[in-house]
Amino acid sequence: MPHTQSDPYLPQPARILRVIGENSQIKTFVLAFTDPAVNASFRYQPGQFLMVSVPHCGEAPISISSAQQATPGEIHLSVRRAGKLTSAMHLLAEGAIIALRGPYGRFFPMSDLCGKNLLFVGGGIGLAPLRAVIQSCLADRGRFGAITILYGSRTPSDIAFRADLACWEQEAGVQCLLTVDTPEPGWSGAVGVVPKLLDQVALDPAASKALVCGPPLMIKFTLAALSAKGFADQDIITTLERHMKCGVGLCRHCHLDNKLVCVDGPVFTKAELNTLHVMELA
Amino acid sequence: MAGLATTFGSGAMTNSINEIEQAQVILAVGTNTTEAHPQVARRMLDAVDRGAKLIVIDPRRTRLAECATLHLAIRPGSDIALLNGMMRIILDENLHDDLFIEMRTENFLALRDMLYRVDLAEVEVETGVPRDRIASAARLYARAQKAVICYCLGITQHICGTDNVQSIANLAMLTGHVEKEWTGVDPLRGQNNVQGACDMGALPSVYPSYQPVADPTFRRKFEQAWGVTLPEQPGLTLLDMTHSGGQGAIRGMYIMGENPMLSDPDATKVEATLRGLDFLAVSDLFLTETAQLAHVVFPAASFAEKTGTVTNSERRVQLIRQVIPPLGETWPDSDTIMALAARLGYPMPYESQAEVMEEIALLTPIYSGIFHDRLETGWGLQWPCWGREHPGTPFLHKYYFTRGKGHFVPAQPIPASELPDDDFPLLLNTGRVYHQYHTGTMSRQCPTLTREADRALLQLNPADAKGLAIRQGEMVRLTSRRGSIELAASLTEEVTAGSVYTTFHFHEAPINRLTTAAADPKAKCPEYKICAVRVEKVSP
Amino acid sequence: MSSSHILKKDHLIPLLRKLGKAYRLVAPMQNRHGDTLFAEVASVETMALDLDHQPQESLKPFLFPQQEVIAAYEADQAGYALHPRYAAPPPTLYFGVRSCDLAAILYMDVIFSQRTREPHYLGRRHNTVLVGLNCNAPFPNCFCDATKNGPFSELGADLQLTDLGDRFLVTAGRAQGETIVSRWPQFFSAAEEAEIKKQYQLYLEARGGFQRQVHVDLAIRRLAEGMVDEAVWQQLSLRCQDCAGCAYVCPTCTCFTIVDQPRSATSGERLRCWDACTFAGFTRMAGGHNPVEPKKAAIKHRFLHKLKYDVEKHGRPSCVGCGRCLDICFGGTDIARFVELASEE
Amino acid sequence: MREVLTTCVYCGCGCGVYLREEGGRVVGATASRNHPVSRGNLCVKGWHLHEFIHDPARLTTPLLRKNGTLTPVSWDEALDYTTAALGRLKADHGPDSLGVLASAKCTNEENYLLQKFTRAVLGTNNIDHCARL
Repeated sequence: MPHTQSDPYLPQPARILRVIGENSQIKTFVLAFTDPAVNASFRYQPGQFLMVSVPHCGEAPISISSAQQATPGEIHLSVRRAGKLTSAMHLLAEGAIIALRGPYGRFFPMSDLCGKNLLFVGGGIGLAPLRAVIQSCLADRGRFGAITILYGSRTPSDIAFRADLACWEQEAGVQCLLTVDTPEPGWSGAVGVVPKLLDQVALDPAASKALVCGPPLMIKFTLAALSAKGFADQDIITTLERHMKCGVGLCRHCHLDNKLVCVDGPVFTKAELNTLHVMELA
Repeated sequence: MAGLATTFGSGAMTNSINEIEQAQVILAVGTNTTEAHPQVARRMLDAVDRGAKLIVIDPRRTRLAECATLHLAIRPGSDIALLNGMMRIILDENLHDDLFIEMRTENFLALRDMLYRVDLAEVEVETGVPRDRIASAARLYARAQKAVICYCLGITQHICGTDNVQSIANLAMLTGHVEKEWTGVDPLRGQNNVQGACDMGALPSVYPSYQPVADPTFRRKFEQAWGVTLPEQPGLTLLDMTHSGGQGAIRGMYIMGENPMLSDPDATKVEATLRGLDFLAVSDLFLTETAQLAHVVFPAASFAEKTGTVTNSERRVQLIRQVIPPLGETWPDSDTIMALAARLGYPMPYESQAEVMEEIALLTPIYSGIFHDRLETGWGLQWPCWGREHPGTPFLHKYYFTRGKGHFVPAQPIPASELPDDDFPLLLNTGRVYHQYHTGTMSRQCPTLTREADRALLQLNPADAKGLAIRQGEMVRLTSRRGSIELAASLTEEVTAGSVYTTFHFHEAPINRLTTAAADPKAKCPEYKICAVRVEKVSP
Repeated sequence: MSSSHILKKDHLIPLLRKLGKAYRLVAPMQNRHGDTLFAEVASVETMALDLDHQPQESLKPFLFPQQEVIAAYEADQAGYALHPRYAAPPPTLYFGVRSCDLAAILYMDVIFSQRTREPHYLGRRHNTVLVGLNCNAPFPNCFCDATKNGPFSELGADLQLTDLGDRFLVTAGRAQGETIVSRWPQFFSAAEEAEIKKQYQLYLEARGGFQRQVHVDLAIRRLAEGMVDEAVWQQLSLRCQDCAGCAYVCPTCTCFTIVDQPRSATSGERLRCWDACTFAGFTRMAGGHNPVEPKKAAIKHRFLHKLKYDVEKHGRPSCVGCGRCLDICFGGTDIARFVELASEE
Repeated sequence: MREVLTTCVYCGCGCGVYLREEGGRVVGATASRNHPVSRGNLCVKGWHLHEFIHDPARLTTPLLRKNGTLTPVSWDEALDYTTAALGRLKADHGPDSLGVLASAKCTNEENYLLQKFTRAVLGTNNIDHCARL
């Protein structure tokens, strides 16, 4: 057989090194390929995703939530419990083996971000792919301007990535603002949807880039609010979530007009999305 | 099917499925055809494309109703009132077929007298359908040259199921819409071989070909053929067997390929009955909810692993052919039956299914010309098939009804066994969805089908949902006098305010714990289509 | 340049017998029920070769099966290993392939090798010889003239046959075809000028023989201009029976899904199965959110993909005019119906 | 790959379906073009008719309840147990203490044999199926 060398569907086993409970719905799995050679040569960029296999559950696309430079030899996948595969994954403990293939997809344009002030706007699990960019920027802090992180959750107990947020806040030139939809006793922070936090930050849109990820409605309102703030469409970058089966541009589950999110995305600028019929903007 | 048997003498589709597309008017009553009988729906839609008029009588705004020329959204259970109303209008406007009535039917005067007492204003109130729409339907149907009526479980699964069917037959005979090709009364059968199982005498009161067990002539015929003495009394019906609550005469059961735990009404009672048995053997492909209660479970070979015949809704007897050997240690059910019989001292040494069919042909007049070798090529044979040279019968009742003359049986509206009240203010209707089938034993094992429909949804009118503060997709608790289940709400205008609808495919939401076992006294068909329920939001 | 030969019909079976020894032979055959399907020829003697009816399905089931095992897996305490599985069919000669199905194979060749080399399709496609048969008389639902890939095949065949009555005009389109002609020269003679003229005559007659006018070009133009009314999608979605049959019989529909099927508690298989973009579950995400409005937008995507996006990407629609979706559509929402609705002003 | 014509097992329409077999597995389903009912098309259930056949949840051995749990046993043991139980009930409580449910999903031959078994061997007319459900 001439094609066995490069089977695009064949994942590599990876071991769960640690599991970090982010909230009741989200866990971050720290992984490394069981084959040290594979692990050593594996390269990825912020915004890319992996096709994750869990025994008997098939595969699902999960975005990588770590940056290569920040977590050498380790891959972080932050997973929200949603369907069969992610529920099964949540039952797995340290030492368990799953399988991964990738990385896939267009990543955040890191070189375009250099020298810019960066505004990250995340909601819920949407902070996962942004976390990879933030880690990457912090690993090379001097190349980027001010970093502002806006993060929305449903309730204070739903706030994920607390350890990361606490860490980032300590860094020079990093500001983190949190908000919740519904407060709980003891919450003294902001209440309301994420776009409302935009009013609290002063950024020169011309010198900034905004990176947005979250649920569809949050993306919709955030993108509108950013445009209202004066961000140009090509300076607003988001990443989309879609159902995928192959990850390599064949199965077509992630179709978006004439594009396929797995290969043409998942990272898109608002300028690009404007030409498409996107649920997140509808 | 008791209704059609009384009226026409035979309870089966009078037409072939293909004839439906040639009809000028199609009256679809109590059939969610696009979901449950896609092939029949195709003919209906093709007919509509050719200019035929489609009249849909259904309380729900189904997809078929969306495609219809005229949709009469009746109040559930008011079919007889509506059909009587249509017949009254036909009579008043002199649209009935005098010659047909004279030559081919009997007891017309009784029907006429009853119709003259029908008050159309009352019909309007009872059915919730404006009088002019009833009249339009009546005129469209009566004036057509070629008109078929298709009905399904929305007609039969009522306390008045037999009367519903008789009313349909009355309407067809009143207008002479029976005897011809492209014209007739077509009950659509829900399962691949429900027709055949009836034909084969898997019924408590008849031998194969509907020969009554109580009739000594037929009993002697079968005693002679089988070399045994046969019981004289008709047996118990399914509901009698499964709803005794453990108190009945039945102590042991053998269930072949059925899942009454999900399919039968008032399922809590079914469970009590089955658990109360001294012995239960179940043969099935999967460990169904019923098999889980059994003492012995036989693994059955699937249709791909055995040979045999099945009879479709249009009486077409066709082969299923073996593709692969039985998986694992599974056996075709016929082998299991023969092994049991042999151990009980009555060997049935058939060498093949073809040999079984030869015995069927010998004892079953309507199958007397049906043999496997004739089915091997071509597309099966439609019964009655009277002999080896007989080509089969595409449509029934040409020139004469099976029983001689068609018999009018006037029917009066009968109230449902349980109607909404203050405690249970909503009316529950049950049925099927397109992507699943029956209790899901097979279809839920199909990844594609399960992806498309993976859970039970309660269809709820947005107006009702608003009053109950229920949002799209939220979990609700549905309760009747007999039980309670939880399922997700789907807000849709498909159901009218005051009604809810769901399916019985999903064991996670066993709707038949709620339905009533009240049944039509003649056909013993339970009233799945109407019971009173209440809906509450499940607090998260 | 292609060369032309003559194969007398008397020599067809003898040639197939020889070919059958060198290749697994797949040809359109009429079975005892009366249906014509591509099937493996078990015996040249008894084969009921049917060149008069359109095979009810294309070669897609052979090259891209409805369901195939792409990997086996074991998963237990010790680990999780996936082992790829590849079907390795013997060298296969597909005989009697119509121009629509040839065009579809060329399309699949591109789809399965352009962005990613897809090993399963390419493995089955490897070592195949395609012997085409031009359609002298288009079948009732065909419209390959409108999709510009028939009724005589222009590309794709190794050998291309035209029925001249008592003989076939044989054109070698690709190297494999020449190999066959030179390996069994006894069956072939040089074509004469008159025979080549006759072929052209038949081609003109065939072009005039279409029973359906499907204005694919017009629909493509109206889609490109954004002129197709939303009501069209609404109407199609109301009538679509959601059976997926159109995608399954379509020789160019290549959407698929991948599912794991456990065989035991510690092992199982990964299957690749046909899927259809018209299903709501095709795009619905794990949480229940669906970025494509079920039915209406899904159907819209199906037609846009074939008649707009692929035109933009490949310069031609990915409908090859075979008419099979017209044959099978339950609700009358096939591509010809769409073209008709889209063409209305 | 081999295609075998059979009849769909779902609704009462009775479509002609080809099952595709490859390597002892049923791997696909397709409509019969000329069958008078299906005429080339199938509903969604028909196009996926092959999907449940090899499902891992299929029962593959007889099961007998032992100490409250269904346990795999041989066919002989399952059949012996069944005939003993049916025989005992018939002897103790009469044939009408037994009931049989046939199936609208089984073949004519199987239904014929089962009603014959019920009437001629068990000696009761207590046989029915879900025609009304």
